[in-house]
Amino acid sequence: MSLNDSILTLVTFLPLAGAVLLMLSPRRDREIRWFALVITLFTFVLSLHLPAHFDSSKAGFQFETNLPWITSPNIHYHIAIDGISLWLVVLTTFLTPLCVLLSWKNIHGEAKEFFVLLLALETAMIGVFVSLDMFLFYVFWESTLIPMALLIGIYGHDRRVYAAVKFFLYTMVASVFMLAAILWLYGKTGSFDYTTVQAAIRSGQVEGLGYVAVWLFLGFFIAFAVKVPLFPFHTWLPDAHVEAPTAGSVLLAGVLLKMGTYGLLRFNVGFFPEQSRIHAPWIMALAVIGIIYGALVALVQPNVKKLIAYSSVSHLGFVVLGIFALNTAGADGAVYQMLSHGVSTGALFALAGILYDRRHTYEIKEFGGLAATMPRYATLFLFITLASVGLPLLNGFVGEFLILSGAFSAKAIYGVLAASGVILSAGYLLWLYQRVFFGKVTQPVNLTLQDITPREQAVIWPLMAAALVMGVAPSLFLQQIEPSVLGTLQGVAATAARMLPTISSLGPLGGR
Amino acid sequence: MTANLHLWLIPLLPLLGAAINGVLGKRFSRQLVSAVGLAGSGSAFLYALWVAAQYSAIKAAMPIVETLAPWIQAGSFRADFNFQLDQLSFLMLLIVTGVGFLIHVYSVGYMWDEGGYYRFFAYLNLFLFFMLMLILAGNYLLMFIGWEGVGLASYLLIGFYFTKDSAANAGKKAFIVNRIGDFGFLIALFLLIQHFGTLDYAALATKVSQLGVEAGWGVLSIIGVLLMVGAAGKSAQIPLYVWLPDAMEGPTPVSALIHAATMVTAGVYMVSRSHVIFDRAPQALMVVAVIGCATAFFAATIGICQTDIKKVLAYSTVSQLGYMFLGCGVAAYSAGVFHLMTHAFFKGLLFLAAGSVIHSLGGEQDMRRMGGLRKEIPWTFWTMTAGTFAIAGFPFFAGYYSKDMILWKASQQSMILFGFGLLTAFITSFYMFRLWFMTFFGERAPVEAGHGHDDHGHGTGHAHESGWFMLLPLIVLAVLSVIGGWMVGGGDGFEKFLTPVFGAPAEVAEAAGSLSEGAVSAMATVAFLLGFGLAWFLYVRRKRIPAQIAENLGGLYSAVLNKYWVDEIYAAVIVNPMVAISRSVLWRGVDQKIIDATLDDAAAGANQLSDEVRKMQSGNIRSYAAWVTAGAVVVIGYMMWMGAAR
Amino acid sequence: MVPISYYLGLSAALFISGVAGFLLKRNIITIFMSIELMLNAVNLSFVAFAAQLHNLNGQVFVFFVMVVAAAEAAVGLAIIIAVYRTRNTLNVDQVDLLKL
Amino acid sequence: MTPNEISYSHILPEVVLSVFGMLIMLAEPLLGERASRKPLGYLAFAGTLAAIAATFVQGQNPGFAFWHMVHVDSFSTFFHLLVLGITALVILISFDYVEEETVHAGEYYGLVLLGAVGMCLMSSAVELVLIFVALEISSIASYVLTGIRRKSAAGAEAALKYFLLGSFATAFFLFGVAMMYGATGSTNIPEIAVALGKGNIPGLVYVGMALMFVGLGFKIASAPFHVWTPDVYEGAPAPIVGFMSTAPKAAVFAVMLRIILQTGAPGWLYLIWGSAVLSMTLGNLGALVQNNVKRMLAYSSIAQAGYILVAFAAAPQEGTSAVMFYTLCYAAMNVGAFAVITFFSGKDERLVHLDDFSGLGTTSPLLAFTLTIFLLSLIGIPLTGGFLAKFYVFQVALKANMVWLTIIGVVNSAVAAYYYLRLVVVMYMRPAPEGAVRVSAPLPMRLALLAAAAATLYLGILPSGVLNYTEEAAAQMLAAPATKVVAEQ
Amino acid sequence: MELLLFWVFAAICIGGALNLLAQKHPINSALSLVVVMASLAVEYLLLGAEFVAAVQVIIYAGAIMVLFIFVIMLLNAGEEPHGGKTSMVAKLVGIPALAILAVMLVWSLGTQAGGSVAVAGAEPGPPQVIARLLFNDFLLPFEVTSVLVLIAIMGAVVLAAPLKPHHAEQILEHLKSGGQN
Repeated sequence: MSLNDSILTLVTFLPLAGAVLLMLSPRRDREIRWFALVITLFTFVLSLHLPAHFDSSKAGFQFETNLPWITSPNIHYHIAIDGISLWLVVLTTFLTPLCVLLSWKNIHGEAKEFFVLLLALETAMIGVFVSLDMFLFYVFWESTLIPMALLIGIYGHDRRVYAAVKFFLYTMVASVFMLAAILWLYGKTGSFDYTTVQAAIRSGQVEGLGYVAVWLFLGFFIAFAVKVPLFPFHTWLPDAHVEAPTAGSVLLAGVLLKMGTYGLLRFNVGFFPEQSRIHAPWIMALAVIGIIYGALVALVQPNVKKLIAYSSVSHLGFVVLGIFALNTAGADGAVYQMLSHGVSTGALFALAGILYDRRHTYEIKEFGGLAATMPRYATLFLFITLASVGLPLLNGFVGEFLILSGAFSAKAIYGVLAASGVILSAGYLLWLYQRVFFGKVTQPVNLTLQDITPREQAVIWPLMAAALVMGVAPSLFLQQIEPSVLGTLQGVAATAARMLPTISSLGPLGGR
Repeated sequence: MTANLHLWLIPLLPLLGAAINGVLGKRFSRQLVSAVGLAGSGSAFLYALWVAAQYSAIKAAMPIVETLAPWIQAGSFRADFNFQLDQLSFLMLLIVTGVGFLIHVYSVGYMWDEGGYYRFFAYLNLFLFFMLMLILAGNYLLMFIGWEGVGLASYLLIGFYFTKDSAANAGKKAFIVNRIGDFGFLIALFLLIQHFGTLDYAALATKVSQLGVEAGWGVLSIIGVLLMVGAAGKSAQIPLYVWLPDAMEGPTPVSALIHAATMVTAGVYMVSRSHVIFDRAPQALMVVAVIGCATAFFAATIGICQTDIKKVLAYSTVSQLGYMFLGCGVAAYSAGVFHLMTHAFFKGLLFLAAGSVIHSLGGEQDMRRMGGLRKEIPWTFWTMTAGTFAIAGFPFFAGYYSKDMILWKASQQSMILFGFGLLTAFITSFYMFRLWFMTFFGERAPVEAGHGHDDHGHGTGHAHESGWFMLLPLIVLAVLSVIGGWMVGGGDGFEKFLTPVFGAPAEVAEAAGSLSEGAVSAMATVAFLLGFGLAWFLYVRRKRIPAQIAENLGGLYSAVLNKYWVDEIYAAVIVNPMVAISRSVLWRGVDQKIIDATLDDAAAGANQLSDEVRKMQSGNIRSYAAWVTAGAVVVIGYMMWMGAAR
Repeated sequence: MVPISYYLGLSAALFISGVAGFLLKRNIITIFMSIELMLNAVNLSFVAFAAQLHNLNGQVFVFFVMVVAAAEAAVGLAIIIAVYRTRNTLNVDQVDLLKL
Repeated sequence: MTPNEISYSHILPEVVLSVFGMLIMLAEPLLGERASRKPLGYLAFAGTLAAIAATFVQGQNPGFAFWHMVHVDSFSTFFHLLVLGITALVILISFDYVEEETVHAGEYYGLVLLGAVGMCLMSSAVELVLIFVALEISSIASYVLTGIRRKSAAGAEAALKYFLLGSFATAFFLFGVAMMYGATGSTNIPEIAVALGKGNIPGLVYVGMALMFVGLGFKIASAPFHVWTPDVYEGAPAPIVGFMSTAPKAAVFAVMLRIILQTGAPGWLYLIWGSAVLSMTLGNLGALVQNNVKRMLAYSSIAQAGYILVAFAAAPQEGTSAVMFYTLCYAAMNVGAFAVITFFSGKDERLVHLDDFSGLGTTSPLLAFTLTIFLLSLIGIPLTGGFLAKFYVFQVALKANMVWLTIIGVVNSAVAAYYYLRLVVVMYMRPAPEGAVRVSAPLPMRLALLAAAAATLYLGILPSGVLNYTEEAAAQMLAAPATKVVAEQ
Repeated sequence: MELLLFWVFAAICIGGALNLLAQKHPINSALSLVVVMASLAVEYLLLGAEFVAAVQVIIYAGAIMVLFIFVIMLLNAGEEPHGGKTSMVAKLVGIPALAILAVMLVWSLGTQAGGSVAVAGAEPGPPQVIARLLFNDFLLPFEVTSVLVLIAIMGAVVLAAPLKPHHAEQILEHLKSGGQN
């Protein structure tokens, strides 16, 4: 058996194996930290095998493993990746070791459990992206909840319990609708297999779908929309972020939110192209509202993390907008923006955490003039801010540009309105930067703050490098993303042709 | 095909300089930092000169497009790292690297005593990198990199004195206002993509040129207007000019380089670059012309009353940029670009000289506290004089040629545009000489110490001449300001040079009522003289009159003095409501009061319901039995009904 | 001849009386007696049905019901004693510590 | 082997249990007054194990016996094993409880075992009278066990409530049996099936079904017959709650399946539909604000019964399988949860308030961890039996096109997360009270906890074997041949 | 004749049941119940179930009711006690439900059950036939009742056995403190 056959399983479950080992090990924090770091780094290195051996000429799924798991109901251990999930997996494995580094010394409580949860979370997150069996997908999907909720609830800040419960319940309640939809599909097709079900739907073999399709679509949609989170389902996010420990925020923003957008693309668009087309207008409208709304609210936040959290609402609005533009540019951009947001917002949260480690507060008014006392930190922060703002040549721009142009060709007004979010993002982030770093140092305690340490730099530099690479050489990623995106959008193109025979083209940005 | 020019190296050189200074500069000595910074800009300038040396050889092959690597590919859309060299970008290349290098030299002297010296040079190099990307880009998206990038560099440099709130605010304001412009630019790009599927200049030109001139508001007109929105942001045109005066918070070399000579002209460059589109969109052109003309006039009037020497120059810049757009707007792109070039010379010079003045006074920027400086700092005085005469349109100085050309072209389009242009020329002459007289003539007012923006820490006792690092660029630019117009053969010569880009100038039909070139020149010269005279009269002869006028005009004067309250209006109409609405309506309202509260209510409702449900559990056995009986009744009733319905 | 439905009607009436006793009486022992009444009502049905069906199974059931009733009586009365011992009352309305 | 003869192998587990029950009663006086009562527990445990072994023997001889009184098939074997497994666990967790609370150990273990006899018998009985007697055995044993803590006023009250209302419900059940008898001329399930199969179903059958449903619905604590549950569970001893919230319920579900599905009785679908909806909703709503953990779990058990009824409503074969699987998972997690409470609540069960569990994650990691597994399973988080069971149930329901039922069910299960989560939150996210010491459970308790946790996880991760078994058993049960009449011909 | 007997004893039966409800003192109620049981025995006779009738008198009236009366005496239960919160639910929900239940049951049993004209008292239930049934067809339930009885005995013993004195005090104290458990 070559590595290609088992690599995905390895990557997925290595962290979990590490977690189990950690659970059994004695409470020696130092060793535990190093062990967690080694495991996550090793997972990352292993996961690099995926892009290295990924055949970007193929649109289908690769590195496939398909074993029967439960015979009745017919459930398989079916995992594989395509261009869409490939980089999300790598993003996950990339961010986790950084989170370990970030949590090196600032855990309030037992380090052992913390890292156990972190590693378990990694497995669950990877699992979501690689599962092709919907049952398995749902299992991983829900499995992310527990470690994340515990990370927030145990290791978080003052209102951690409230935030953890809110996070848990929001997601839980929403995802049962997805469960219902999955079950319905299983009832009609007898399979949980993504490709099988998709084929059945596309060939019109699913009996009774016509009238239920809209409800299935909404079932999936609500689960993913809450996770994204799309306006108006977003209010759990700021609370969760503010209370979460830094590593939790990084993974929450970096990966967990992507699960929602990933699901929208994979399931809503992949399964229900016709419904996607029908519902795209209001979903795009929600996305646009989210973009502007998130940005405006971010503008007035008095708390660094909350601000970044609302900025996530705004940025992920872009992703949803891109997905439901239902054309190549939009979807390409959406997938790209997922990665890019993972890097830049992950980095922003990491930086906020570094600040928190020094001052134990996120209140913006507590800071000011830090550029003088922490110049290196200020520089790195600026870099990441600019990446987040969408400065060309950094990661944010590519995704935003593609999404906006996709949205524009889908429906111009959405593109125009969403583009205004670009202005606002500059507004709130630069204002944040100004308030934190510029001006005179107003609080004496800020005069003695330690500049960023080598360990912390080891977290930020890889993120900056990623931001730069993604900004300068997006083709590296897009070449693998695009065939899969095209594959997913095939159905849309087909229904478009069916529904509107005269306007079958998707504009110049449509399929090749 | 000519030999590969490796155009990509040109922007890369300053980037290298920026990277080195940025990463390592903190440990470098000032000398080393200067060396790296100068090497970054100087090498680019040398490279540009090397390219220029081959001009005759490569002229035929222009436009030369060199593709370095693919950048973004999605669907059928692609944008590469490709660089284009034609006469227009060639010219810009020389201006930017040349002026840029000079200002780098000047900065060595000017910034020597400042903290964050390495940072300054890193930013400056970074700016050059982006600016060069902007002008050398072979497609709009790549241009957008530079476009945003210069905004960034501008942000960083304006906010260079970051401990000062006003500086930080100004930087942010510049970036955001620029972004508003970029918004228009982006939309224009999307429209281009949607309709033409490409952003490549060459490919676009081919596709667009197949279309005819639009009669009304077609796609091209809309694209044109949107491009103009972008240009207005970058080039500080109405209504997006507000950031530029504030940007004077930056160190003076920055004002000279970015906010006078190069970056702010990017809009003009972009409009010229898009002439294929504008040529077919007369409506859009008209918008450009009107905005340009209005800005020119409006900013000039504000310039009259400003007392801060840099602010005067800033409004003057806005005004001059308006001229350039006026030129472009009447389809005289070469005139616009010509003025761009001469303006780079004289405005760069004026700023640097002003910087020298400020420097010599230990940071004083208020002209009311200046006076009589011509003896104390003669080099600065004479170079500044050259600049002042150039901008005011003294015959055969650089500004004379370019302004002349724009006015003449405008006169062929519309007498109203021409009239305002001429009026502006008069006002320009007036406020420039006002500045000149107030600064260098008369007596210096007694000064209290400790004022000023560039916190130099010099005493303010005796003004002293700047060092050679600063004077040398002044002298070079002064020479260029004097001979720059003549050197290129005046408007005609310049137009001929750019013909391959913009096409041959339309034959001017000497229609009835239109003015001859000579007449326009004469009128411009008269305007210059009037302005000079008035300034002399008011600020040398009858110094008390300005105050009386100010009193008599009352409201109008204070309107002009306060820049027509535009900033305040923006704040009151847009910014404050937006922040207030975001805070009280969206965040505390929608988020907390509606969404969260709804959910909380739902949760509380569930809890209440739970309490109600719990009341079933009264603890009393008989009540339980009652429930069971009631349940049994329902069950039996249902089943009986089923049985009956069978 | 007595129609079988008369017996059944009587059975129903007794059953209802039993239910009514449970719902209306306060003394725990009386309530328990009401339950016995209900069981008796059922017994009557069994016997009546047995007669109707010419099938003696119904009568056999009655024995089982009686045994069960006896067992319930034993345990039930023991429970009542236990309650009385801890509460010192036989009022069913006062046995409501556990609630909500 | 003909169905009309005495065959002790068909009731072997019951015989074994009864024998051990009596042995315990005999053994108790032999122990000294002050001696530990644990040997009785060991004896009871051994009895359960022996009964489990006996079940396998019993399973070798499928078919009718005792004049069509019992029918041994995979279905009955499944419920035998389930009941016996629960019994074994409950006995394990009772060892120390019995010592601490000084209850009468002989009666305690004896009643548990003899109660189990009734439950086992219910699952294999195919005759309403036998079912009735078996049901009463299990009920009366439960009444007594509820009140067995004689020092506890709450225990006595709970026993009284349970007893009075239980007898009340039994009377309804019995009346239903009488009507079925009157309408069909038989109380034997296969025979009733034949009678009903002839068509022209008399109206009395419907009323009889309704009355039986009242009685059985009471026993499984499904709404609207659930009102007794919280009070009784709160007052009863914790291990016994674990016992009676699972084993008799499982047995009654077996009975319901047999009665409703084997007889092919009409009209019950929406009855169960409604009861399922009400149970889930009322149970979950009631649990939302409970601060007493036992009471909270009582409400939760109402809701869980609702989920099982969802499967019931679905479809004959898969529905049956789902009911079986759900009861199994529910047994594992609920017994587990009550095991933790049994141990943690301490003497006189003082510590059952939510706040008492503060910081359990640090003071007793094993206890907290296992309880978390059980709670997550009760919520229905993947990789636990509870999830798979719910998943299976809802899947079956959707397959039967019960869309609304499924939606109500899934929404309920999501809302329910809240109150289970509260406990998890308290254990892990609140600090332990001052002076809390690390406590560790005694060995039998640990064994029980680990067994329950392992079962919960096993059922969630590798359920294939069990699922295959339940599906086959369901098929067998539904295809059950053969009436007395047919068999005799 | 049979009809007359039926009506007479049915009336006694119902009267006894109503009296059970009406009486305040449990002893009176218990005696009413004995009346009901005795008259039921007569009804059984009418239905041809002599053996059942005999057992009814012996077990029910003779054994079970004696047990009841014994307990009433033991606990010295007096007049129906008052106090405590009477349940509104029992009245508001219970009584209407009761009424409906009555209508439904009487209607369904009175009209739906088989033919309304049935052979009553036709086939006597000879004890030997019943015995055969009991020890063949119903052998298993019969044997199982032994377990039931055993449980009942154990239960009665464990619940009714006297408490040790100090336990009783504890309970009283606990009750006074108003706590639960």
